Amino acid sequence: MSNLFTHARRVAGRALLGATALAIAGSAVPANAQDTIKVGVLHSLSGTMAISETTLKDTVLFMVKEQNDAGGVLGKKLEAVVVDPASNWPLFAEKARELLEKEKVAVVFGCWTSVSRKSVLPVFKELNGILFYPVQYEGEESERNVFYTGAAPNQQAIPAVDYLMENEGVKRWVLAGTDYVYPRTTNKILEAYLKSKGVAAEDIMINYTPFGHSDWQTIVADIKKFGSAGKKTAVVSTINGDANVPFYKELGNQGIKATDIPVVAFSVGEEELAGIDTKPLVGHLAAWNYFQSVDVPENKAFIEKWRAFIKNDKRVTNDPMEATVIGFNMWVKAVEKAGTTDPDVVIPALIGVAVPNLTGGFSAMMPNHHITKPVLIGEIKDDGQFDVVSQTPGLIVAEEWSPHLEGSKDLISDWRSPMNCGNFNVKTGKCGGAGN
Amino acid sequence: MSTTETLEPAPVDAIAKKDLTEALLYLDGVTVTFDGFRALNALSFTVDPGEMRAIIGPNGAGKTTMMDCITGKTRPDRGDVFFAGGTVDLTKLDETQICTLGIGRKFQKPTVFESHTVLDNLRLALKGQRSALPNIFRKETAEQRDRIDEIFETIKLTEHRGRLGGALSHGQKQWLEIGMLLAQDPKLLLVDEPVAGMTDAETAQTAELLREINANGHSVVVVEHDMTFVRDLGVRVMCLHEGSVLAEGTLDQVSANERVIEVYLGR
Amino acid sequence: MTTIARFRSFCCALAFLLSVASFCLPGADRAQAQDLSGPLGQIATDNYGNTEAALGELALSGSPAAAGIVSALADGNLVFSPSTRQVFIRNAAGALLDPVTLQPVADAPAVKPVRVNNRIRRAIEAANGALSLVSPDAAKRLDAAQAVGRSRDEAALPALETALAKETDPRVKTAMTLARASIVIAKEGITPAERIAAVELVGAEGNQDALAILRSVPDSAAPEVKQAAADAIAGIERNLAIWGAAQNVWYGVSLGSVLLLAAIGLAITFGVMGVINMAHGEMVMLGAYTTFVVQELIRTYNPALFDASLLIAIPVAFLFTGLIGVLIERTVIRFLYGRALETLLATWGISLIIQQAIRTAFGPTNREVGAPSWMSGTFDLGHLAITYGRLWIVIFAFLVFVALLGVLRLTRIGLEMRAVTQNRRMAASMGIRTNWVDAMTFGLGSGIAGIAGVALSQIDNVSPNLGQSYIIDSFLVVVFGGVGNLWGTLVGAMSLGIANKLLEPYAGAVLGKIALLVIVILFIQKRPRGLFALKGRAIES
Amino acid sequence: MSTLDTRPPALLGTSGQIFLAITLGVAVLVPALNLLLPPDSPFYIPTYVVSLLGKYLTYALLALSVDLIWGYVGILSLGHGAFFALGGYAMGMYLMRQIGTRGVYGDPVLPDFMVFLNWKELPWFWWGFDMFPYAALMVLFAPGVLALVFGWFAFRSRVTGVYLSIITQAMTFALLLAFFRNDMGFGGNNGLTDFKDILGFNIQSDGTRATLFALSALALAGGYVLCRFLVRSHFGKVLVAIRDAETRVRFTGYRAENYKLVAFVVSAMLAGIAGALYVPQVGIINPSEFSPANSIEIIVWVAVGGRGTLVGAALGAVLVNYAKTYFTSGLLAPYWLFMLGGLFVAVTLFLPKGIVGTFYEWREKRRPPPDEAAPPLAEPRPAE
Repeated sequence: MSNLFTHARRVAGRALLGATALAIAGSAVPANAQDTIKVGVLHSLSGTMAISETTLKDTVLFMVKEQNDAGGVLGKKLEAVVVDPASNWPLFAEKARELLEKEKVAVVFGCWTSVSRKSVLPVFKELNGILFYPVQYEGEESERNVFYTGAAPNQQAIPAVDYLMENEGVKRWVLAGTDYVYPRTTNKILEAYLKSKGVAAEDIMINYTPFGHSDWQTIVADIKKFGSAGKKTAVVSTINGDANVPFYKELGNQGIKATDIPVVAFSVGEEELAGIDTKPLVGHLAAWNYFQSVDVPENKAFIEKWRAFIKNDKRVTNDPMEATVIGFNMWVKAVEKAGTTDPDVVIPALIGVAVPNLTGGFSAMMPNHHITKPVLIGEIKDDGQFDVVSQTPGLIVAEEWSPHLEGSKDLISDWRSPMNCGNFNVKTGKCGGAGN
Repeated sequence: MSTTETLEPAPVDAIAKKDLTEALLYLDGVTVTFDGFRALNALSFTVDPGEMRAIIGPNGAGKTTMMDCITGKTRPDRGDVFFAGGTVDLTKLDETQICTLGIGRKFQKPTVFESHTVLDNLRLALKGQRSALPNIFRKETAEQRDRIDEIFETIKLTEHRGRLGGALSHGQKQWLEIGMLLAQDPKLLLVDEPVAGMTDAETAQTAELLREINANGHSVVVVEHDMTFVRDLGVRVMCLHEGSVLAEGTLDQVSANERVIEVYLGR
Repeated sequence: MTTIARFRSFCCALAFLLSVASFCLPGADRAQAQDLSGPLGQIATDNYGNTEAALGELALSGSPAAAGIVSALADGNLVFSPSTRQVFIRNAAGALLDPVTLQPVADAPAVKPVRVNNRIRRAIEAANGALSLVSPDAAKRLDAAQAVGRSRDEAALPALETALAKETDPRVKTAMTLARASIVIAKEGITPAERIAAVELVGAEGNQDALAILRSVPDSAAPEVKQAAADAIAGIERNLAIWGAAQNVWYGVSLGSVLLLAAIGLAITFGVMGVINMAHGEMVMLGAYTTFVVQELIRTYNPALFDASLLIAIPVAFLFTGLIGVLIERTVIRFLYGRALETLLATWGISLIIQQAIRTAFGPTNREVGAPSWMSGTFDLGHLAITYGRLWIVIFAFLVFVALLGVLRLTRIGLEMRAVTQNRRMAASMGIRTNWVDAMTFGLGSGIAGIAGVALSQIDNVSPNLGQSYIIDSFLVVVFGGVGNLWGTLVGAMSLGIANKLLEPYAGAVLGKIALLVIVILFIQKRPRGLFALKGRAIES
Repeated sequence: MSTLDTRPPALLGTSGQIFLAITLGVAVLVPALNLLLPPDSPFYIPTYVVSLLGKYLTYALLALSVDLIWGYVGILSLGHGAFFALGGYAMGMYLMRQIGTRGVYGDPVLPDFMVFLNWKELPWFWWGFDMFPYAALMVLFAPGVLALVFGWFAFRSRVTGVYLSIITQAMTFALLLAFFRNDMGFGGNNGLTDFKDILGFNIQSDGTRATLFALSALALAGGYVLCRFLVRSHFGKVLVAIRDAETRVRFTGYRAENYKLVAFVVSAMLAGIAGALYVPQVGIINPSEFSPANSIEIIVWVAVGGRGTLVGAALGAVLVNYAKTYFTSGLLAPYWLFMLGGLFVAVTLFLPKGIVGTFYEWREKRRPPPDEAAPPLAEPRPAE
């Protein structure tokens, strides 16, 4: 028996090892690694997040094609490597590793949810990759290897609240969100901000619901009740993805009109509205840094080319797409400035790069790895588009560490030398958060 | 005697009391209803130690429900079920406890462990440790092996020991199940239709097997439709109808009973 | 009629009404009224504040042209030239008209629509309300009175009082009195007695709106007024708490009917046939997509039929998903009878395939399924707010349940289905084509899931993930109710729905749901075969 | 001469020996090829492949734990992911505490997400997780206690079949919702991530990864031997008997519920160990591990490999996950769900006994009919 044992080990062990290692390592041999620069695309194409992320995959493919048509980068063609992390957070980390280690991509565009970004973060740090993250998020993060082209809370939430206070005279606030980190942070920042503006605690109602919450009867009724206290009331919604459709349908059903209780949302864009009959929702608001309806030539040209690329003349555009486009153009510009795709050169080169955004201005990459953005407030129209009712006069710089939060009010981020730190504590004068 | 009285304080008439203390199994006024259908209707009878009893009756007479009541699978709505001279109230116990007391049951549909070998079937049934954790480290003793050999002789399946239970023929499964009962070494065997689907030769062999088991000191209650088989057994017969005893006596007496004929043959 | 549609017709009627109104409005100087250059100039600045102010002026100007301008603004047809600061009305043909004369403009400059936001919309509504108070149509006056009452706009008070003095219709009169009270209650400089009368009048309404109005009693009011208001508020709140409980029960019934719809098809495929049908949710999803396709076709070919789109979608969805069900049964399930657990795997695989197929065909994003007008809006039953959409879903769920019960009880195929599931061999030997019956049963269950999808498309996302969100709840309902018993499914769905909604106000949505799951788990310990378990010895063997 | 088979039953069959040989061989070879060879060698195994294989091995252990109760006791748990996740969380909590002041807020005690939620002190259930032995104990204890409580209720009440399956699903769903809540103190949706080191070793270094991989392989081998020992024992025979005829077992005097409970708890603990090894290798634990779909997937692995064969369960887990890795990259990415779905349908239709089960069947047919005195078949028959 022991003979058999050792024999089996020898034979089978080798066979399996060889087979698996070869199969995994060799499944996609880089065909012409010399001639192309690889661009990784890390967006879910299946599972619950496919609904949002698939468009961003297409956007990157579109940008790659545009860039190649314009002659590529550094004289080389770009080659997109698409993987499907299937809305599965550990799989994000695995796929990120595959992109960086196996495919040796020069840059990755990807992630939507915060948890997927958190999941891949250690991989990008370890393997020194570059990730462009195109979605509005809760802030409270600044990493050397990540460039955040979506909005930080101060680039979205606070101007929206200001607008409601000034233009609609809102005195009473419902902060409704899905129970995860982005709404929690945003609401926390807003709560502090509203209180600083003299709003009483009893005039703020905070409500959290689980992902994919579909029965909104009770909560919408509560909102209605809260709103009937004699003061102008508005809802600030950080409700995520799937739960929005039933939420808005219930608002429409219970007859809450924008003229009574306006809802301003930070996660509802053109893509989300495409699934809703917006007629009962006219006048509800969203705050973004881009709307498809922005009436400038750059945007019109972009929409036209995008629709030609995707072969669908009704396809909408949205804010995370614009963030992807900005990120892509910034990376191209930085690579051309650096003359190489080596992250150690590109990462510092990215700071200070400014590219045109699609709302008629320029966005610049700041030393905190976040970009400057205008903030637009849009009202929902009956055709599923937004009517821009307000725009900040200038560009807003991201507050990656919110001054309204206890834990982060003393932190700043600056990735330029000599500071080179994502969480520098101005009180202690040290890098590394509040401790040390 | 005193235990009996404390267990059974309710007024019971003299004959029943005598029966209770002497009987191995004692049923009195047992009633079971399923969704309004009365499966057992004030059923009363006793089985003495060492006795073999045959129970006949048409379909739906309550034979299987009676067994369910004795073995703890069904709780009677009313009535008493006592074991071992009235010392144990079976209605308060579950199947496993009742089995441990020494009541073994063979099901109507032969139920052996189909993906175990015949040998393992007997090993599992063999009287011995029943707790979960000790059985992880259990080793078979020579004594246990001998006992299994013996049972194999009795049920005549020695040459099939390596086969899977599920691979046996219908009759062989019936025997294996009886063998498993034997391995448990119960005081009372409840045997439900042991010869259903058997050839005549097998039926005769089974009758002999049961007589042998009975002769070794086990009490046996057999439920069966097959009159030839019941005659072969040559024991006291009880006829059930609509959940209560219709007639009791020798097979000839019972089959001569007019009401029995009426029930079996229809009006 | 949707609120928007109602609003539209409101504005269209305005042109006519305004001419009448201009005669009644106190203080409106008709000679001066004809000059609209002031407000129009303000509108042309395209600033919300200016537009709002201009609207107020327009409403009071008494000019016949004002109505047309307001209506054009509401419809987005009021345009201005950024360069010349001129305002025009764009007509249906796209031509620019002078806002006052309504004559086409000769050389039209480049124009932009005047922007409208919520503030402007409210101003438009208030203007309309004030103007419609003198409509010859009693129903319109009623609406207007309520609108004015809601807006609580002090500026409308004179108009309201004038209208009230002339009003003859008792219902409208009541509404106007109430509207007046709503405004007066918060007005400065009125006598305490008058204010108390208003408080009493409003308090008698006893609803949520009344609460809001009562709370607007100013701090400067006399103490006895404040006391009266506080008493009225307390009374209403007590009353509303009871209604609130009833409201929660209604929410529960409504959630229960959604659960019932989602689960009832599963009660057939899983409960009756024993197939652990993980693709059930996908059948619901296919039903929802069928609704989408039907609506698209109707939008393209015959928009007039839109209100009937759901009624058309129901049979189409039933047939389509039923057919898919038959297909699945014939190609996969039929090889797996008696191996219940393997049906779980196969149907799980099928569900992945269907999801991805839909994702490939329709894209991963939500699709828009519109609500027909008869499903929009809400009405009050006592102080219960009941939305038509939910009401129809409740009714629909019960209809489906009754119909299914009828099919199983009363029809030949129902009889055969029960026969086959109870004793396949016996049924076969009696000449029942068991294959056919199997296919039909699975088709029926799938078809009903499809119908459920039509209803769920009204309240949930129509996306490839739709089915996933219902599958767990559906299994829970069927198991909780007792496998193989339709009544169990009904009672299970309703009790889970109502329990969920009664827990939610106390525990919150998440903890409520968790508590419910734990309750179900514990309940199954108590009744291991569900609420309506079949008893008897046949079950065990 | 006694005709009885007196030889003790073999602990490992042929396939078991091969399986152990492969597992142990891999445990040595993969780390060696990763650490000792230069990256340009053709036999070099990149680190990400090591992590990937390590992940597969933990899945294989998880599948093994499911096979123990599904294949041998007939308990179809649709909530086994919960035990896996609990083990993972226990390990994750230890790893979180190890971060110390290196978190973005630099709080020496509180993990980042607690600072962020303005928590002032560590909740009681986080106490002790800075000590590895305690955490290691909790890896076993948390899933074990949950399984004990849940199983004690369910088995005693004789909840069986689909009813049991559905309430296990309800259990993991309830936990999913609970862990999503930020107020629970487990990091909400983001879960636990950004780990730095384990027992003082940098969690991202090649050496640590290789070690974790080797440990996973050893755990799998150990788990296999344990399961194998259990199912070959008298205890295991009772388990199979319960699967085939639970009533008969009760009437034979065994307390079926106790047997099920022991198997269930052992299985939950194995799943917990798998989770604990999984977390440091993938670098994140989050509530989605509790999602019912994940638990169903585990069942699918076991079914593909062959229920009631142990080896098959492990093989199925590796194969299906390899297929997933392979199909989710490159050109096939948009279509991989078709293939996965098609695979499940095909396996149930054409390989109802799974890959290994079918292989056993084929081998049995080829084998000459066994003489009567031959030992009982080495493998129990895969369940129908």
